[in-house]
Amino acid sequence: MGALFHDPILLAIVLGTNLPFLSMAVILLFTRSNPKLSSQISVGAILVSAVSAIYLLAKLHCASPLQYQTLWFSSDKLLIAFGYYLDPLSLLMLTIVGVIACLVQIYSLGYMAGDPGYSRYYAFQSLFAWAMLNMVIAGSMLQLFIYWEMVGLASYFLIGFYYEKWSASQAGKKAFVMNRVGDVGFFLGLIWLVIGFGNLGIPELNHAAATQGLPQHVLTVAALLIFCGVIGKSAQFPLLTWLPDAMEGPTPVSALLHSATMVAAGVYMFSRIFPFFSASPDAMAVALAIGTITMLLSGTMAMVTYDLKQVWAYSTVSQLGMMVMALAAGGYFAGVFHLTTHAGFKALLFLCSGIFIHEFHTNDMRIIGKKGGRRLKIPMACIAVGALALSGVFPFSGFFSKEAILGVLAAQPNKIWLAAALLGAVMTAYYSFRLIFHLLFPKDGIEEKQHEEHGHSSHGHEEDHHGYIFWAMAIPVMILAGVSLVLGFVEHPIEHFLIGHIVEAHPVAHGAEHGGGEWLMIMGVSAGLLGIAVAWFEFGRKGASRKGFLSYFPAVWKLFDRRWFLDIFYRKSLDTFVYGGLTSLFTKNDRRVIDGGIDGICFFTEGSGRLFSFLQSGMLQYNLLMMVLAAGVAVLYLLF
Amino acid sequence: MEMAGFPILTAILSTTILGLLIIIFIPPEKTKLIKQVSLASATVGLVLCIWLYYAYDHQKGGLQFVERILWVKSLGIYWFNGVDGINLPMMLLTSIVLFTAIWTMWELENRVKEFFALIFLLVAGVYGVFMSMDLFWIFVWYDVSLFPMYPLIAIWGGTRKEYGAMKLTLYLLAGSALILPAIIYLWVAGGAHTFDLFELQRIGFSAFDQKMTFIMLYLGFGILAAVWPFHTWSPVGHVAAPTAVSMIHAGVLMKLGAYGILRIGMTLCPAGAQYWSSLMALLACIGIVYGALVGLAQTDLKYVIGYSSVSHMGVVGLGLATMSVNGINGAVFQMFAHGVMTALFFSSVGYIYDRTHTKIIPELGGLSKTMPIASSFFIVAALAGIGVPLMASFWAELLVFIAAVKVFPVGGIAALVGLIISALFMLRVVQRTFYGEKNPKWEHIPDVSGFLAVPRVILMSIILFFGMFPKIMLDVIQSTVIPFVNRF
Amino acid sequence: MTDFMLFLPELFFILGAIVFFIFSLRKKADPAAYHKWAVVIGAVGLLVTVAASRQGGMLFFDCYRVDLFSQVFKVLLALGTIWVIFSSGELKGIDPRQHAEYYFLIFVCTLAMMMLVSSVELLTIYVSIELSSYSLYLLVPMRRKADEFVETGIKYFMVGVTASGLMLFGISLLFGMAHTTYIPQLIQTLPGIISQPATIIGLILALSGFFFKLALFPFHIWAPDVYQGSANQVTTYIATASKMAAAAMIIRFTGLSAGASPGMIKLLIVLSILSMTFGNLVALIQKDIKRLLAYSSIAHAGYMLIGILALSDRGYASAIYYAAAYLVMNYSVFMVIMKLADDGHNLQIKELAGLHKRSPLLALTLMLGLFGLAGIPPTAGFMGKFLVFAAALEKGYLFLVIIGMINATISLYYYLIVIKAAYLLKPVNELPAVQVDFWTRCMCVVLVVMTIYLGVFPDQFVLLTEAAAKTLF
Amino acid sequence: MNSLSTYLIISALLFSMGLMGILQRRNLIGMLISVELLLNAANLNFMAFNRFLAPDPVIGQIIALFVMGLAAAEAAIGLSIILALYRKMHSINIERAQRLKG
Repeated sequence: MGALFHDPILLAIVLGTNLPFLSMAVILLFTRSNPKLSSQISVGAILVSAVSAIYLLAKLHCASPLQYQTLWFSSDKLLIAFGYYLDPLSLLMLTIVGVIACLVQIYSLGYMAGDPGYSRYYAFQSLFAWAMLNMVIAGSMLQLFIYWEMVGLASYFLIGFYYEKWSASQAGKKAFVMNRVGDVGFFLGLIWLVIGFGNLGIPELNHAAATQGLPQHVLTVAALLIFCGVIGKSAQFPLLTWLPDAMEGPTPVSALLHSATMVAAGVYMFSRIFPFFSASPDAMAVALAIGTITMLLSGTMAMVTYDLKQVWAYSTVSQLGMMVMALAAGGYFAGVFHLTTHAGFKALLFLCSGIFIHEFHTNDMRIIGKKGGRRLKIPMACIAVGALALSGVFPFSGFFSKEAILGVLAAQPNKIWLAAALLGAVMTAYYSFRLIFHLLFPKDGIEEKQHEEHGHSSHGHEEDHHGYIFWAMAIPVMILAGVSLVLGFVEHPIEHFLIGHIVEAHPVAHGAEHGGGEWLMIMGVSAGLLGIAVAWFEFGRKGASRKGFLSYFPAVWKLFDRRWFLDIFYRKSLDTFVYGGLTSLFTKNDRRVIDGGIDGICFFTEGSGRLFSFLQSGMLQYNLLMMVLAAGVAVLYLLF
Repeated sequence: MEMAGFPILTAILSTTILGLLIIIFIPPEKTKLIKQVSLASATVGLVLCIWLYYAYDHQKGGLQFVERILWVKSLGIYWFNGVDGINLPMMLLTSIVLFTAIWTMWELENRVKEFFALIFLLVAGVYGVFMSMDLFWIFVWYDVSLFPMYPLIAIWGGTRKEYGAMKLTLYLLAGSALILPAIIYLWVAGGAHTFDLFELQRIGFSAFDQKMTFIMLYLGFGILAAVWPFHTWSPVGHVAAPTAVSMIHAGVLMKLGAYGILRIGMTLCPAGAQYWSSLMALLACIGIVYGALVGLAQTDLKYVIGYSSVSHMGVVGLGLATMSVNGINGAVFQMFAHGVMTALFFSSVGYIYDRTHTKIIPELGGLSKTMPIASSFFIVAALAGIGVPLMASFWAELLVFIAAVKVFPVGGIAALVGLIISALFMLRVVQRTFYGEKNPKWEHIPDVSGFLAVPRVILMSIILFFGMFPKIMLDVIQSTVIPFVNRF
Repeated sequence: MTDFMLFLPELFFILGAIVFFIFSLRKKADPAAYHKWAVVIGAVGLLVTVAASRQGGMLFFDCYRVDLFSQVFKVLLALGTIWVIFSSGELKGIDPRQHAEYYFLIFVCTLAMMMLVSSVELLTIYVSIELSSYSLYLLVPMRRKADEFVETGIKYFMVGVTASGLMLFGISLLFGMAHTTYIPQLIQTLPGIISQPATIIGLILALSGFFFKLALFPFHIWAPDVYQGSANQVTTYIATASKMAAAAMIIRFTGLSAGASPGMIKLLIVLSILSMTFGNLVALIQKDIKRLLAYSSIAHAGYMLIGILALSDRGYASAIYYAAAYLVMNYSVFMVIMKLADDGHNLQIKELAGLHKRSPLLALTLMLGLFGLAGIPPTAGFMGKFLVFAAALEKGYLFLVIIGMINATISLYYYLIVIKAAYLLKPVNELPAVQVDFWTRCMCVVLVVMTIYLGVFPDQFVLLTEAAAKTLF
Repeated sequence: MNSLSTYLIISALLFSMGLMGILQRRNLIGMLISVELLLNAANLNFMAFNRFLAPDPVIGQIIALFVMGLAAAEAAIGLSIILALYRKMHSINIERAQRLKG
């Protein structure tokens, strides 16, 4: 305890990461009925967290990794430590999470205003912030896993925030269960490591992997299993469908959890034990393939949906796939940097969309456009910034990170990954601008009367148009837009900050960064521009069909629209194998065979009682006969 | 005759017996007084158990607070009580569950006197089994704890109560039909004519004797531990039982089975346990997956919990089957964690049932709106059931699976898959019961009052407390398990 | 003089019989006074028996042995008798004019059974058995207003005389083979002649007579009808006191005959299994409590036999313990039945409905008695079963013990049904509370305490039974 | 004709006849008489054994005397019960007494 107050860094860590938990507890236990106070507590706590994160970043950015550790418990030879491990990566992530969470909570002050579950919302937000911040700086994989699960829990609660809505609670459940599938793999991987290696400390793992201190078979199996966790959390193929559904939650939640931070946790974990993963080429190859498939698949899905949030959701999946590709290809910095920039602009995109949704009470981009979405100037501008960043257009942050990734992929001997990434970039640009143009240039112009109608339909909000609520939402958006603009230019400081330490562990990772040339940049930019151009041709220009080329291929459209039938496949197999098959079989077995067997034994027992009771017939002499016979049999038995 | 100081274990036992006797002499109309007396005596038990837990020296380990008196000379029966790292958590669990269960039943109006008297009789048996180190007494207390279940379920129960009560009682006592011969067999085979567990432990039984008695003990106790395929009494019994009885039954009584396997079977017949360990692991794994899968199809809240208990007790069985320190640590911890968790489950379901008079899931729904606090208790329990970290059961499962994957890789992995299913079915229940449109039928129902929330909050806090500080429990468990496993 | 002291309990019961013989000659019947007299005589008889319990010696040309074994059983007999007399206050099942005869017969029967447990000579045994049987033959048909049960008396008589005829024939063969009727001498000569067919026939036939007394399957046929058909008090007497004598005889005689022959042990195992299983299974479907208890007594005879066939001191001791526990528990149940059916009718299970409200004390007594019979700890019945099984397992009869335990589980079902009726069922029409007088209350408490005390603190009693078993041969 | 086996055979025959009578006669009096046959068979045995195998002491004869006495008592009791039965059932056929069973 004493150390806590003498060491400002530890104090910052403990306070910064655990205050949100305190705020959750306070809100749930005491201030539930006072929404205003609840939100203030929560925002206050997350502000402290953000400040401590920045403080830590500032304080530690050129120090060597810092480790705090204490024994949590031990069982047999297994020692479970509780501790913090602060290296550049975790500091960076801590800052990202702290800042974005803070912005989103501020934003929510406006967005969630008046919601009956306001206090609850902030409690869960705090829960999330606590879990995520702790996860980021966790010192061991087990600790990371614990908070990883808690993050998932927070996600479950937040997705199902509108629990009266069946689809929301369904989506929450789906998210949790799909994550669970990945997590069980993760868990098994950890167990495998415990058995094979005996230590789950992150630095120890990385060190052992880098110095071949781990047997190869343990390593590969463990890496693959742990990668399952990434697949679940970061919505990689084949567990990618939960994320679009997760958009049932409030938009700020989507911004924070399901794009910027929580889903990036998978990628973060990947990079956290990057040296460990990279010691297993097989696992890396699998990861690369999965990242690529995910990126392409979700890109196609995003191209056909009209739902604002769905587009960004698919896009998130796609970008996550890209990050996994980068990491799997050995591009440690590229992956992490893309994670950073993506966190910024994707949060921006969601929050902007949130403003539209809050304003127009619909998710359909066509209706928003029709109702005059472009009149909201600030969000419109910001969403455009975000889209440009997403498409990788200079000078927005996305450009830099995407270039880095392309550079890494180009260094791969097999150029197919690069081609795939470029194709993905085209699709990204296409679907983001498809959305932007829908908002900007609606099909039949803007409905004039909408304003009055609107005024009737939703009272209360309009008065605040430029008041507290609007600005609570607008300011975070503008900050994020600013970040998206400038973040790209700090690429090299960040790279230095990150690589400076990782180089020692894994020199290959660094070399790959510089494989790219001029032509790569041109190709990257032109891929983005190509996408935008197609989108302009189809949706932006005057007299555009506004249908998209995919509508000429209904089958393909349907395939993309239905998410490649993945959901149907899962549903069907769940219904057939689990519900229809095993469950009903086992239930029947329970009722009929086991229970029936037991009841049968009872029935048989009672029946034999009835049967035996015939031996006791009323006729005396039969009974006497039985007696005599028994004696006779006994005599015979003894005689022979 | 060894008597180290104040006989605290006998004192704990006598809190229940005294409670029982006092209640018998209170006129049945004074229900308030009866409840107060019950709660008071449960509180004394709780305080003593907590003190016991605190006073236990886990550095030293081994059996402490020993009381040993020769009881029946010609048979070698001793009044021999003591605690070590295995039964200490169980004692604590019992006192917690008893305390909360009595508090939960505060609103009972029907035949109050008999109810609490029987509850105390039941718990006296449970305490007795846990604290006793003499085979004879373990069996006596074991049976004492079983037969009050019959009236408790049949009088105050719900759905199909008479069937459930009869099935449960007969089933469990059929289990003891195997246990008693096994115990006497060990007594005879030992040759020393003593039921003292530790004296018997010193006798090396022949491999054949060990194998035979172990399987008898395993099947006998396994019935109570709801080992697949002897589990069907458990859901049926839970559904029929009143709240407090479900709490005690699933929370504590089912642990008696696993405890018996560990305490008698594995202690006295290590070679037998080794021989049958694959069977144990197989049944446990089937139980884990099977319980979860059948739980998916249930529409009655209590059935769901009943099957989840089957699944969770499978984890205990799997831990025991590994015969390793981690596995047994995890198993004992899981017994504790599951006890508290399932008590919370039943107490929250009990509240819902008391108010809505139904526990059929499709008839409920949207309860989160009308009774948010009651719902949150259930949800916390469900999360603990899923094995969410920072809940006590997570650590238990972690340890068990670490051991299981090492010893029985295939079974361990299959059981892990069961975790996915258990998540699916818990969430399914939560969703259908508490989420969704609010049901106008339940709108008038008040949420849990502060007074009635207390026991549930206690249970919830315990789950979280041991989830965050598992060391407090594991150090104690471990102090006994390590020397225990070293004997194998 | 010492001889006289040894024979004191029997003499006292003879005195009791004479008193009631005189009463029965009177024209005017006074049931209440008879009851008081009977209680006093019975109570003093119990005291005398207890006082004489540490006596030891031989009487009547060594036909009659007074030792701890016999004295323990005499105490049990006296106890059962006084209990039955105690419950005969409302003897509505028998014509008031016959009450004196009833008490007379009870005393004679007790006397005969006391003689029986002390006899070590075949003729004495035979005479004692016949004396006790004749009393019972007369007690059973005494029931009045029981046309539906009128056949009971003749059935009991017919089976009884047939069994005794078989037994006598068997004894005659044994006498012919062993040339002696003294049991101590028989023990010595029997192993040499055990393989002779005549010995075997003789043994089996003689044993049949004894098994008949204990109602062991398949010699049980009288039990259900007699239990159901006789007056409640008479049934109680048969189920408690008379069972003690039968148990004592079986212990003495079975130990003697089976010790010599392994085949005989197997036979006894089969009999014990059949008896337990048959008794329990048929009891499952009974509606009349007394008939149910009859079948349960058949099963209990089987349990008792398990202890006996271990043929060890521990085994005999366990059987004695079992018998004593059975006496207490069975009487608990019968006392409640007699109290509830105070007009003397046959109690059906469903009539117990609501008992817990009408009289919690009786309900508790009934429940403990039944749990005791089912062998649930911490009652005396459990301890009895435990000892019996321990003795059997010492000889390695694991299989037998498991079957015994399974049977105990089956039996639990029908005991639970009775308990359920008492505690759960709602009566069809509300019945008034049962009037339980002070003495009955005391008796209930005594029984409850005894049932639990014997189960929880068995040490002294186990030592006593072991000492008694040691004096057996 | 003076050997033991003769008596034994006769007693065995008596015993069998008695047993057959008990099992076959539906008339209660008949059954009672058959029981007497059983007793007599035993008596004959006792006497024969006493005469041929164990002459000293004369226990066999004593037993026989006792049995005769008891048999008389038995017959008396039996007849009285039968009489009582006859008053109620107006029959002494055992087949009429089949009410109690199961």
